[in-house]
Amino acid sequence: MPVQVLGEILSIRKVGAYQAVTVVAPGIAELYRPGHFVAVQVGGPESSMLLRRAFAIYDVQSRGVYGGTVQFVFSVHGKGTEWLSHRKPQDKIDVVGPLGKPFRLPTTPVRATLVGGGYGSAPLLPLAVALRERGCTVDFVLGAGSADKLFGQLDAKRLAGVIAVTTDDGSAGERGRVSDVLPQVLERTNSDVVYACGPMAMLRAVTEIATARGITAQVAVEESMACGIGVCMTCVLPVRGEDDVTRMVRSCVEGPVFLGDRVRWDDVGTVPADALGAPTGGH
Amino acid sequence: MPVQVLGEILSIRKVGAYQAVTVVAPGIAELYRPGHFVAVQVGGPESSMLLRRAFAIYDVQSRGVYGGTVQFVFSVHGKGTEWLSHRKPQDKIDVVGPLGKPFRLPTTPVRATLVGGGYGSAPLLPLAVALRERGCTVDFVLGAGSADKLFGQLDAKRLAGVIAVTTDDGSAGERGRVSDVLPQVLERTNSDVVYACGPMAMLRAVTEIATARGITAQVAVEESMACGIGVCMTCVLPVRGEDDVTRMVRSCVEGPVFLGDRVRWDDVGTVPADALGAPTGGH
Amino acid sequence: MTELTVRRDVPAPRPRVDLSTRLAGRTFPNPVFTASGCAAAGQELDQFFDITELGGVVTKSIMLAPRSGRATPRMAETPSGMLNSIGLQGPGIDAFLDKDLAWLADRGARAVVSIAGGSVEDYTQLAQRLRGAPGLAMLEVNISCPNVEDRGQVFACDPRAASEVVSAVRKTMTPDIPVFAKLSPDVTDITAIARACVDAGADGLSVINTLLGMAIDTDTMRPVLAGVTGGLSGPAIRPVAVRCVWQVHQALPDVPILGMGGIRTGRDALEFVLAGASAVSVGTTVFGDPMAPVRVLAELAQALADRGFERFSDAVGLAHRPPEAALPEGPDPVGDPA
Amino acid sequence: MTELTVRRDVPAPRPRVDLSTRLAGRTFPNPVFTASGCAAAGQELDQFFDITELGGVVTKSIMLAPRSGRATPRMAETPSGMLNSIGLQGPGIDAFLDKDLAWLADRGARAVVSIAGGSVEDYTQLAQRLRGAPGLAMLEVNISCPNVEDRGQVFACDPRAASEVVSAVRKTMTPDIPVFAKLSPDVTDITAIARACVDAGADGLSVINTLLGMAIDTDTMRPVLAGVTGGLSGPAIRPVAVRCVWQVHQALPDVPILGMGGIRTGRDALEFVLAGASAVSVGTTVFGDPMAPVRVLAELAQALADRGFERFSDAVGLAHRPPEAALPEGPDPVGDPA
Ligand SMILES: Cc1cc2nc3c(=O)[nH]c(=O)nc-3n(C[C@H](O)[C@H](O)[C@H](O)COP(=O)(O)OP(=O)(O)OC[C@H]3O[C@@H](n4cnc5c(N)ncnc54)[C@H](O)[C@@H]3O)c2cc1C
Ligand SMILES: Cc1cc2nc3c(=O)[nH]c(=O)nc-3n(C[C@H](O)[C@H](O)[C@H](O)COP(=O)(O)OP(=O)(O)OC[C@H]3O[C@@H](n4cnc5c(N)ncnc54)[C@H](O)[C@@H]3O)c2cc1C
Ligand SMILES: Cc1cc2nc3c(=O)[nH]c(=O)nc-3n(C[C@H](O)[C@H](O)[C@H](O)COP(=O)(O)O)c2cc1C
Ligand SMILES: Cc1cc2nc3c(=O)[nH]c(=O)nc-3n(C[C@H](O)[C@H](O)[C@H](O)COP(=O)(O)O)c2cc1C
Ligand code: FES
Ligand code: FES
Repeated sequence: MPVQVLGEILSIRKVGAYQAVTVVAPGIAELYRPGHFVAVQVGGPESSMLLRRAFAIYDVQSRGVYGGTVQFVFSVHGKGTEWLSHRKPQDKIDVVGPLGKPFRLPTTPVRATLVGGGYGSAPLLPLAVALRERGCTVDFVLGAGSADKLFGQLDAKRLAGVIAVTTDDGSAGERGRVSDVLPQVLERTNSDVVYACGPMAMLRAVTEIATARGITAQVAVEESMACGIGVCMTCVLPVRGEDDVTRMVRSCVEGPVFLGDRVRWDDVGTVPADALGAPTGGH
Repeated sequence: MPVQVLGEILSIRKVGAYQAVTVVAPGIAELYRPGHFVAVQVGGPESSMLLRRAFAIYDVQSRGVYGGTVQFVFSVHGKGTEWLSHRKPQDKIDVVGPLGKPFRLPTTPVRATLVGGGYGSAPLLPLAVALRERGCTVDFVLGAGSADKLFGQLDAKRLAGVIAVTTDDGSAGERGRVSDVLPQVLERTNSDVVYACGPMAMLRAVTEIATARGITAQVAVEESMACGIGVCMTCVLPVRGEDDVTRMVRSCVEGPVFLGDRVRWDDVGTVPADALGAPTGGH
Repeated sequence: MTELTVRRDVPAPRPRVDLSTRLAGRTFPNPVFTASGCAAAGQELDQFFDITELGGVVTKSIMLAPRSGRATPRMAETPSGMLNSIGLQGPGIDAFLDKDLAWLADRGARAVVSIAGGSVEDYTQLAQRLRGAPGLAMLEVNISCPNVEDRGQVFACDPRAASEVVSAVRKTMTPDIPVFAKLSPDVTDITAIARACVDAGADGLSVINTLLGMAIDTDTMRPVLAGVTGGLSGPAIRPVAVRCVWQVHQALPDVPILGMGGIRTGRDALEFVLAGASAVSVGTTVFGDPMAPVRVLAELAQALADRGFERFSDAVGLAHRPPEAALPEGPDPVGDPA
Repeated sequence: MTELTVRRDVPAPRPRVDLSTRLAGRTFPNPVFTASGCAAAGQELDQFFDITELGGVVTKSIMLAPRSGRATPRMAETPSGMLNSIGLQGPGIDAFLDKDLAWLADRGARAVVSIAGGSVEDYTQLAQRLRGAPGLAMLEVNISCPNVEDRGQVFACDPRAASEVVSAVRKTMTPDIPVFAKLSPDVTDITAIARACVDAGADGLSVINTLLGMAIDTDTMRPVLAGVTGGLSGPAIRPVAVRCVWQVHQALPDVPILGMGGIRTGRDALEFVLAGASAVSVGTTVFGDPMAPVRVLAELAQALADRGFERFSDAVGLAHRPPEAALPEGPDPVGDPA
């Protein structure tokens, strides 16, 4: 059960091209599992911005003098994240979380490859910790546009067997995309499962590569969200259910983590004609 | 000619129930005369508040490292002033000024009584300085709801011959209203002219008292303003012109200072039937 | 120490104002409801507060068949508002009755079921299916839908079409269930549509649905929404909504109104009530503030108490009193707050 | 050091885009205008920037006789908007011609004179008086006025009444002066009114006037505005305005549109242009930001340059291009800004 908390910012610091915010938010840490996200109010009381902004949870602390904190990492994208980037310690922000369906963890100690694009690696780091606690071996593939947009490389090194890094401009690791190196990594590590978080195009490529090797990919998608809690229906994408019927499902409550091969990547942004309740001629 | 300046706040400090803000705003000091006001943007770039807030100028400095500053005094009234009250030094605010018609100064060294209600005394203090520079003798009547809402008492003492103070609750000076003591002050000082700034009811009473003694009162009114620069027509009140015709005049450009006996106090908030262009039957 | 607002923990000290309100034949314990399409069928919000504390839960408009809704993007944030173009995605009436309404009934919530269709027949069948459904407290007829039999002309924009739908639904639904017609502001004269609905048997009116709007992405240089146009909601439209409530109440003072459009605080809710609403829906605000409905309820109760009201119902339409009319026993305009 | 923005000092380095625009027969040097009632007759704004830098100055709607306007309060701030109820205060056409228009002509500004009346005869006489007036570049007919001869029915809400006014004005005004009819969004089908105006001879359309709204003071428990209802303007209404421009341009692609409603930035202006406006008016924003019109102009020029446009006119209506259509030579959708 998510909570809504008006909490104080403990710290806000630059990490490469991003900022990492830690906010006091008791009640979130207790329920948190890797893959959950928070939704944050922006702009202050007389703001013209009504909607929350979603951020993957990077870290939680359930103890300590503050009775629980949550940390997330963000890049400035538009007006709301611009506002957020000017917050200072002791300012308060309104946070709702934990939200969404987290990554499912394997019940046996498997080998897992975690693929992160940009800030998408943030939720993968606590995932790696959880996997290792279950005896899994973890490998990382991290990619970004440029070196300053790689997130969590050091942490990943500490947690991973293998780590591969790519950047579009070659300013760190190999020049190219994660999908360029992923096949070799999977080959080399013989991974049983793939987890990914990052841009939609990356998730799609990762899914294809994993599926081609016959392994499952769990991917955390990023769809434009108005509420984050399942009441507005803005964040849908076409996903094939276990009954093989395609539905427009809410990525905020039925995701953001999906089995990659269930997402109809070709049809994201459309309503496939065979989706449940799809328009028939009439409209 | 007013200027529009995005200036840094140099200081913002509590003065009784008010806050006094000094902001860097070159170009305003040079043109300033007592009675002028500034109009300030509130709420920041993504604010839902579109309109400026008007404040009487309390002080200007045209020299110094900052190349010109302006100071005003405000009380928290609604959302915009609430926002303003949370500003800190180095924050920037957008200021337009100097605006309006200032107090007219006598050409001969007369004796003047200055009547201020609440923060209304702020523009009267620089007025007193200007009057004294012209050889006038200045007396003050200051009133407010309670002691913490009196503004500028010390400055006034320094500048004035006589100073009388009233509060509604008796927490400073005499219990009562400025209009209770004004007749005696005028009697005692034999003033030639009255200047007043404060709530509309006070301005009306002051005008009546002055008029009864056959002396003129210049009053600075406070009407709800959307633009402050004369383009919106929201700030009007019925004023009799020199041709004796009543017009709905803009208090932001033809005021805020008016000759008290020209304002149709009974009719403020209405359009008198004999006003120029008043509705005739049809609408 | 750090200040916290955590869900459920605050059983707000409710001031002693009788908040109950009558909407047509039915009494609701208080006048704050959710808005259709902004609270799904209540389950998600029940995680944040006890939804039975609300006057009623208005469900997302339901159609006969399951419906996928439109392609994405389905929303755009706008100044103090948002555009949506969901396309009435939903599970269809069967699944709705089985799961959503059953859950609401179980939970003890007062369900206001919103129905939508493409023809008079659709609406009639929906009313038919809902007859006698446990948990149903009221019916809201969303007539802001294109009439597939009339070149997509929206029912709510034509008095005759609106009247046909309302009359069919009213005849079909059992008399104990109030039927409210939900009006669109996108008309030249909202009172004409209001009158048509009431003449056709509507027991009350929901005022207002979203305004038709659109946004263009200046990067792709195309409309932002996949559906091109969408519905504008949120505080941006509040002045239009208050005006519509005012006009409808003035034209039909005896018809109960469920008012909505940009309500964010108890003060906003009071504005609607003074204009003539007997109850209010909190819609878009929920997206930014899931606890808003109960907060608005507590704030409204406080605002009424501050003004000396003993009964909520005494405030309904009070802003229409003639210029020098006295206020009813109790209430006082609030003076200078300083 | 402290950063300053002081008036006049910034002759913005204008990117090399041809900003000229044709509105019916007339060419204006650029497409950014003031909005009627938001810039008086230009003199006050000329203190802040050189008003001849604007495409045109649209003056406050003028009536035949001097007019006092309504009682105060005349305005209320609302979320991202404001309500106004000025009641067309003005000096009457004689004083306007003598002082205001003469000043604009002298100053070298392109004056777009807005006229308002209570009967077809009023409008005709106004057009008569304005025939051949020096400085007059265009006429904007504000038809959002009550028709005193038809129980106060607003001209803009009735195709026939709108058509009569426009036809009378068009017949009276010399052919060299474009006549634009200004449409109200408060109608069921804005394209029907648009068509009626164009059929009656309007050379173009101004889209949109304010939305009817109201606010209630929850302290006095009465309407805030002395006039009870007022016009809603500002960014809050932008999505409605863009939608109206889109619909009108789609219905009448060859009719030039002066678009307005909540424009605050060059990006906002571009939204209107892509929707189909050949020029834009900056209205309410001026109240909070007197220099907004020239800032919007500079930002629009920059936005066009960033997208590879060489001519402003190539952007007009571009968001209507079919789904897979290529962009004209030059322009490129802007990619990820990161
Ligand atoms: C589950 C999830 C997890 C995310 N995690 C992170 C993260 O860890 N770090 C990070 O930097 N960003 C993350 N994002 C993206 C982040 O939510 C957007 O960058 C942010 O909402 C943009 O807000 P803005 O005000 O800057 O942009 P604007 O364009 O002004 O936003 C306008 C509206 O659109 C919505 N919106 C715009 N872009 C997105 C988007 N990409 N995703 C969802 N909603 C969007 C906003 O929520 C807002 O309601 C995540 C998104 C989702 C859905
Ligand atoms: C010429 C002039 C000089 C003033 N000088 C001072 C001063 O020195 N110190 C001070 O504390 N206050 C002064 N005021 C009043 C001050 O402008 C208002 O208190 C302030 O605008 C309220 O803004 P708000 O956001 O707090 O209230 P809100 O009620 O949120 O304001 C909403 C809108 O109404 C307008 N408005 C509301 N009340 C007033 C008002 N009383 N006068 C004008 N506009 C109003 C605001 O400008 C804004 O556009 C002056 C007003 C005028 C006209
Ligand atoms: C995302 C969204 C979906 C909506 N869906 C419906 C709907 O299904 N049926 C309906 O009658 N109104 C629907 N509405 C309109 C709201 O119920 C309400 O009338 C409108 O949004 C104005 O209120 P608000 O500003 O408080 O949201 C929807 C509004 C939004 C924002
Ligand atoms: C205070 C005020 C006065 C206005 N007066 C007029 C007017 O006299 N004639 C007219 O056609 N429109 C008038 N308008 C409407 C504007 O010209 C414009 O159409 C509308 O405000 C939408 O644009 P905006 O949101 O940029 O202000 C007025 C608007 C405001 C805010
Ligand atoms: S964001 Fe509202 S349902 Fe997913
Ligand atoms: S405040 Fe706009 S004209 Fe005076």
